[in-house]
Amino acid sequence: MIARIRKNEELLEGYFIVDIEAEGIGLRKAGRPAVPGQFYMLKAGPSTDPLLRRPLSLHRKLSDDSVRFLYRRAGRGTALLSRLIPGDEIDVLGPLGNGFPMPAGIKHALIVGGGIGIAPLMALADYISDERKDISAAAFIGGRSREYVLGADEFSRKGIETFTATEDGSLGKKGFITHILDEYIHEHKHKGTGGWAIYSCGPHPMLISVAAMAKKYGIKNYTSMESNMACGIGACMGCVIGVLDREHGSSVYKKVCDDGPVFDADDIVW
Amino acid sequence: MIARIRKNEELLEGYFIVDIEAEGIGLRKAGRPAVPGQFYMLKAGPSTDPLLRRPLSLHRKLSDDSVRFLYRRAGRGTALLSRLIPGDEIDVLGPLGNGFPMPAGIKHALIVGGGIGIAPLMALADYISDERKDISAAAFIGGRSREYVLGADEFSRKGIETFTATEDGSLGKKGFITHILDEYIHEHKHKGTGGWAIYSCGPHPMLISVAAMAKKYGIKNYTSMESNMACGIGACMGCVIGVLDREHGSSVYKKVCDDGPVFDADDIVW
Amino acid sequence: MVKIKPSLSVKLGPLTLKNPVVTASGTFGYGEEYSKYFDLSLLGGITTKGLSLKPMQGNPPPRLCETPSGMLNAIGLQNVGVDDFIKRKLPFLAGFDTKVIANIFGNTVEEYEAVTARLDRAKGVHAIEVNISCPNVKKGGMAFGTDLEATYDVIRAVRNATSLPVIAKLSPNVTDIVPFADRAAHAGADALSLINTLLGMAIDIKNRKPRIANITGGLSGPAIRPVAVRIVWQVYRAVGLPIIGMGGIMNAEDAIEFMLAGATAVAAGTASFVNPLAPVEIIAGIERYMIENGIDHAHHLIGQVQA
Amino acid sequence: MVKIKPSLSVKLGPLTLKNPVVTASGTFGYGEEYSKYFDLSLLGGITTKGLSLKPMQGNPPPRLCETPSGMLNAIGLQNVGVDDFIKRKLPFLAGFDTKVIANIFGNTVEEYEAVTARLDRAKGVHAIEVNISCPNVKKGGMAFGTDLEATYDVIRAVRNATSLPVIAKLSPNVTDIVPFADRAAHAGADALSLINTLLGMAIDIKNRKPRIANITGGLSGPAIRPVAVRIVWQVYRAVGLPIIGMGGIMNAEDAIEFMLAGATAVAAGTASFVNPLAPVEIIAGIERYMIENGIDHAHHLIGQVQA
Ligand SMILES: Cc1cc2nc3c(=O)[nH]c(=O)nc-3n(C[C@H](O)[C@H](O)[C@H](O)COP(=O)(O)OP(=O)(O)OC[C@H]3O[C@@H](n4cnc5c(N)ncnc54)[C@H](O)[C@@H]3O)c2cc1C
Ligand SMILES: Cc1cc2nc3c(=O)[nH]c(=O)nc-3n(C[C@H](O)[C@H](O)[C@H](O)COP(=O)(O)OP(=O)(O)OC[C@H]3O[C@@H](n4cnc5c(N)ncnc54)[C@H](O)[C@@H]3O)c2cc1C
Ligand SMILES: Cc1cc2nc3c(=O)[nH]c(=O)nc-3n(C[C@H](O)[C@H](O)[C@H](O)COP(=O)(O)O)c2cc1C
Ligand SMILES: Cc1cc2nc3c(=O)[nH]c(=O)nc-3n(C[C@H](O)[C@H](O)[C@H](O)COP(=O)(O)O)c2cc1C
Ligand code: FES
Ligand code: FES
Repeated sequence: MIARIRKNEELLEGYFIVDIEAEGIGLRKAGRPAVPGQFYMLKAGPSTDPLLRRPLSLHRKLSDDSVRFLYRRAGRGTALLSRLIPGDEIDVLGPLGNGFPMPAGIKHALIVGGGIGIAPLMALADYISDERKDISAAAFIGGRSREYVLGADEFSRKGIETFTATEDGSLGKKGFITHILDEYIHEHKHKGTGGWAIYSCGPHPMLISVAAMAKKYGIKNYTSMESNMACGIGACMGCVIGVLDREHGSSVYKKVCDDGPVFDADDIVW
Repeated sequence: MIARIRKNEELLEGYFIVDIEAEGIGLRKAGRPAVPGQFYMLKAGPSTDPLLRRPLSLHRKLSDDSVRFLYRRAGRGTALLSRLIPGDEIDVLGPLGNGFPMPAGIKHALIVGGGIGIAPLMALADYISDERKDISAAAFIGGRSREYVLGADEFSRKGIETFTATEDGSLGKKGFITHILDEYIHEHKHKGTGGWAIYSCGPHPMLISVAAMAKKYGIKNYTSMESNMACGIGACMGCVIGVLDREHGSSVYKKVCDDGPVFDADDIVW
Repeated sequence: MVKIKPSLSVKLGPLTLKNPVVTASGTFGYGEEYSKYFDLSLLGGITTKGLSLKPMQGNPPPRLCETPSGMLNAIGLQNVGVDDFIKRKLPFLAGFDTKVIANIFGNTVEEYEAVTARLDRAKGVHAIEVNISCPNVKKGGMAFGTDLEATYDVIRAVRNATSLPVIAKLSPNVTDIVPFADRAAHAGADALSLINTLLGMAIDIKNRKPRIANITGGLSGPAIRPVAVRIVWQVYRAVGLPIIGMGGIMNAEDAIEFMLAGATAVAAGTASFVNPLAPVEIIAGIERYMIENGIDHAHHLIGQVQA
Repeated sequence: MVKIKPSLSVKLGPLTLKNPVVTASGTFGYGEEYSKYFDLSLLGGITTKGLSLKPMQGNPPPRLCETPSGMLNAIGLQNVGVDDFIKRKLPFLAGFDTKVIANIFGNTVEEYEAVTARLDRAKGVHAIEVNISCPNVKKGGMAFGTDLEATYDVIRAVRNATSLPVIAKLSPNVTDIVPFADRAAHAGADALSLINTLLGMAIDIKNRKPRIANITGGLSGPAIRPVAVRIVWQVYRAVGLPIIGMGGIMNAEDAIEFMLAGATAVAAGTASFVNPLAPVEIIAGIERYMIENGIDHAHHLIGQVQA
């Protein structure tokens, strides 16, 4: 679908938000809204170099006809995107993927993000604070330094208790956000962690240590995974990761685009 | 050399002028000005698709540091160029090629252009009217219809007697500009055509019939040729056309980029 | 000039397609994914992901990476296996008014034969495409497609195991493809699919590792189009079999280029990843070109390059 | 970490280059054109346009066209001939502090031999690169490079005709390049150039003619890089000769990719058309990468892919 750029702004060196608009872009086929954790495949320009679409997570659903992405200029595809200006067209496919599950019984969401990993988690925070008054949330946001802790203010504004950590100590605790998460759980666990779930997205090592911690405390952990994608819709089998097949007790390859991008961290073959 | 776009405007559907600026872009290596008939190789953007630079003729030298091109959006390369906006960068090589020769003894220049072929001829007209008061000129400009007769007003403004023809008769004579040229020469030839030279650029069939006419009347004809180019500087041997080697009386392949783009029409193996 | 609606139907040997556009194996899943984007009945045909006797896990990730105007993949032929395909995927495909081409492969001639036999008995399969050109599996695959006698043996075995049209999908990774096309013809193939991917490799200079876990992979996309067009042209002139041309076809212009070179039908592969509507847009574009050029039958495009 | 200036010098068998970057034959003329853009003494080496015994006219135009991330060319080896080269072009090249690699070809083994003999006597030639892989000439060229015995015979003849280092430039248009590399080694080649262009074709659907007059041409540029990297890697692991890697190298990252795959030196070809400064920018980029990664000798990059 052809969408139009409404706004494309550099938040800090190399990090951008882009708002795009097209009829029904915030809706799934069935007409229901796109779900936090879903993503879109974008193509900026008709050139065959770069050839493939680029996946970006829904950052905020602005309306049924307008969505926002938060993205880092990583390589050529995102660099091309960053040069588009309001009024330019962009070719978009989506929303795609499963989104963050929110099974019945969840009462407290621990949102854990590192760097650009905050992108889909903001959509989750929006959803919880707008539509799920029954769920409380706490956010744990890490980054290299102050500037790279994205979205923390916004989380606080939503009334979500927000903890930050930076590698250089320029904001929040010095060190990894996972330490703070650990402290938090440790501190609260006597009240019981039933109905808790951790939602994580960020650098691979962070996801691994969050998953380990979730396991240690027996808390569910849903994590958004990345993988190189060609089609984004489940047809090419190119984006698989190893996932435990509970039925057979063996590991199988599952598609990040279609079976994910959100997986039960416990099932992932890290 | 990296130049900056100053202006990039659509004159009529699919036809643009672009002004670009960079130190010394209007000068040759030796510091002397670029010559009418020379061209530049442009690359809009770092993508490898399109891969190669695109040749465009010097349309007007605005200053030592600024030149103008007139171009038609033909395919992907020129389409990319047409989307650049003031401030954008563009990678430019040039000026390249030989330019229109103006050997001693030339007194009257017949400038014959069809469609976008007017691009380098404007530079020639500028040169003649600005720096060669000793040479008179007449211009013959053809096009599909009124809109496609580019530059005629500008030629007139320079005090150059300007004839036009359109295929549909919407401006000037109906038919081909070569007919008017024929009439003109026929009418004036009793006064003698010594010191006359025809400068032509345009569609291939037009160039052929101009060359035939020049031959018929015994008038020199310098024509600017086109060919697919890779390097533009004489290294790849890709852009050759067949040209008569007067020394050996046989035809040889000469490089449009380096030996041309302007050739003595009499030598060309059409 | 009266503009009549041209006939897009083409005959791929015994197999008649309503239009010349099929999907390339491995790039269209089993059709379900793309059925959300358009009516599969619009297609000339659907080629399935490669099917083997037993389900296959495929290669470890990362399985793909982008290259200039192309991509490398080493999926390793992950698939549900022929039985599961017949049980769970084929009924869905059979619901559309299009030709289903089952792409198959095996590690041995016997496996090719066995897969064919099962598909032959299944309802809703219209042709068998025999992949002897996959660069991404250790045994079988390209090992067959780069050996003249193995090519003959596999195609012959498949031919004997089915009455369905047999399409041989050949490897471009050979010095001269014509003898292979020739052997496939002699073994009884009804048509040829040209080309499979070129064998390629890419290295990440940051971590100094191959970009895909399998080290080498198959190069597809526009980058390989000139090679594919050349091969189609060579084979068209030398061998009598109809050709399904593929390799970097992104739009109708590209598809027409292949038909002019000698392809009777064309397949969109990597194009579907970039644009899920590519196959239907290609059909529409071919029709438009035919109208604009007064060509009333798609067959009149085939091999019409003035070379 | 102390950042010392790394050594970029590499040994291509008996030929020492001050840095690993040379120009690819046919893409750098005889050096004059590019000498206006930078000091040729900066280069590791300059490979000349292919030289034949007699001057050659080359193919009729159009000779080139663009393709996705690549280009097709069928120059047809237009060149001034070896004698004129020695008389008129070599003295200019000899004025630079760089290695001059004369690229040669012939229609017969005897012609290869004769060209070599003349270059052997000329002052200022540092190595002979034997092109047995040009897809754009009827006789000779690729016909040698796709036949194992012809490969041996040509390289052997050249080897016997000169004491200069001999570099065999092989054709990628073969099923398996390793035996060819092997034969070249046995025939006495000191190094290998990999790869020449892939055979391709493109058709203009408007006039239904091939886009280049020669119908088929050689595909170069980034499009073929994954194929070239794969071939360099295959040959590096199997054959003991040093390799000049080429095929779509546009910048230092690409060059490093080839070195990690196993190339001792790299050549910029099509890149020079797009950016005349490409070779020198590649040299600077390799040096930067070495500094950033604490690599003190260019030799330590060669074949270091973790595969
Ligand atoms: C489901 C999903 C959601 C994502 N959401 C976001 C987001 O909201 N914001 C954001 O900044 N980034 C996000 N990413 C990562 C983003 O897709 C990559 O940064 C982007 O594709 C890089 O493209 P490039 O051309 O700039 O970089 P290049 O390095 O030039 O890309 C080369 C190729 O590698 C692929 N690639 C490179 N990095 C990644 C990566 N991390 N994940 C997947 N493919 C990659 C590209 O898609 C492309 O095919 C997401 C990835 C996935 C899989
Ligand atoms: C010396 C010279 C001067 C020129 N000056 C002008 C000018 O001032 N204004 C103008 O509008 N056009 C000019 N042209 C033509 C212009 O270069 C082409 O229109 C342009 O290259 C088309 O590129 P594209 O990507 O838009 O089209 P595409 O068709 O996508 O180009 C594909 C390839 O073919 C080549 N090509 C296509 N058409 C031509 C052509 N007519 N001549 C040479 N190569 C071509 C392109 O360079 C490219 O490599 C000139 C050509 C030459 C050789
Ligand atoms: C991800 C992917 C998977 C593929 N899987 C198969 C396969 O299972 N069987 C097969 O014969 N070809 C397979 N191919 C090859 C394609 O069918 C096609 O021949 C090739 O990609 C060239 O066409 P294209 O450039 O249009 O993609 C695959 C290609 C890709 C890109
Ligand atoms: C226009 C052109 C002319 C070439 N001429 C020759 C030649 O004369 N001899 C030769 O061995 N290779 C020749 N080549 C092949 C290149 O040297 C090189 O092997 C090939 O182009 C791949 O590298 P690239 O992709 O960097 O261009 C030529 C290539 C091009 C593009
Ligand atoms: S990206 Fe194609 S299956 Fe996931
Ligand atoms: S374009 Fe390369 S020689 Fe003219």
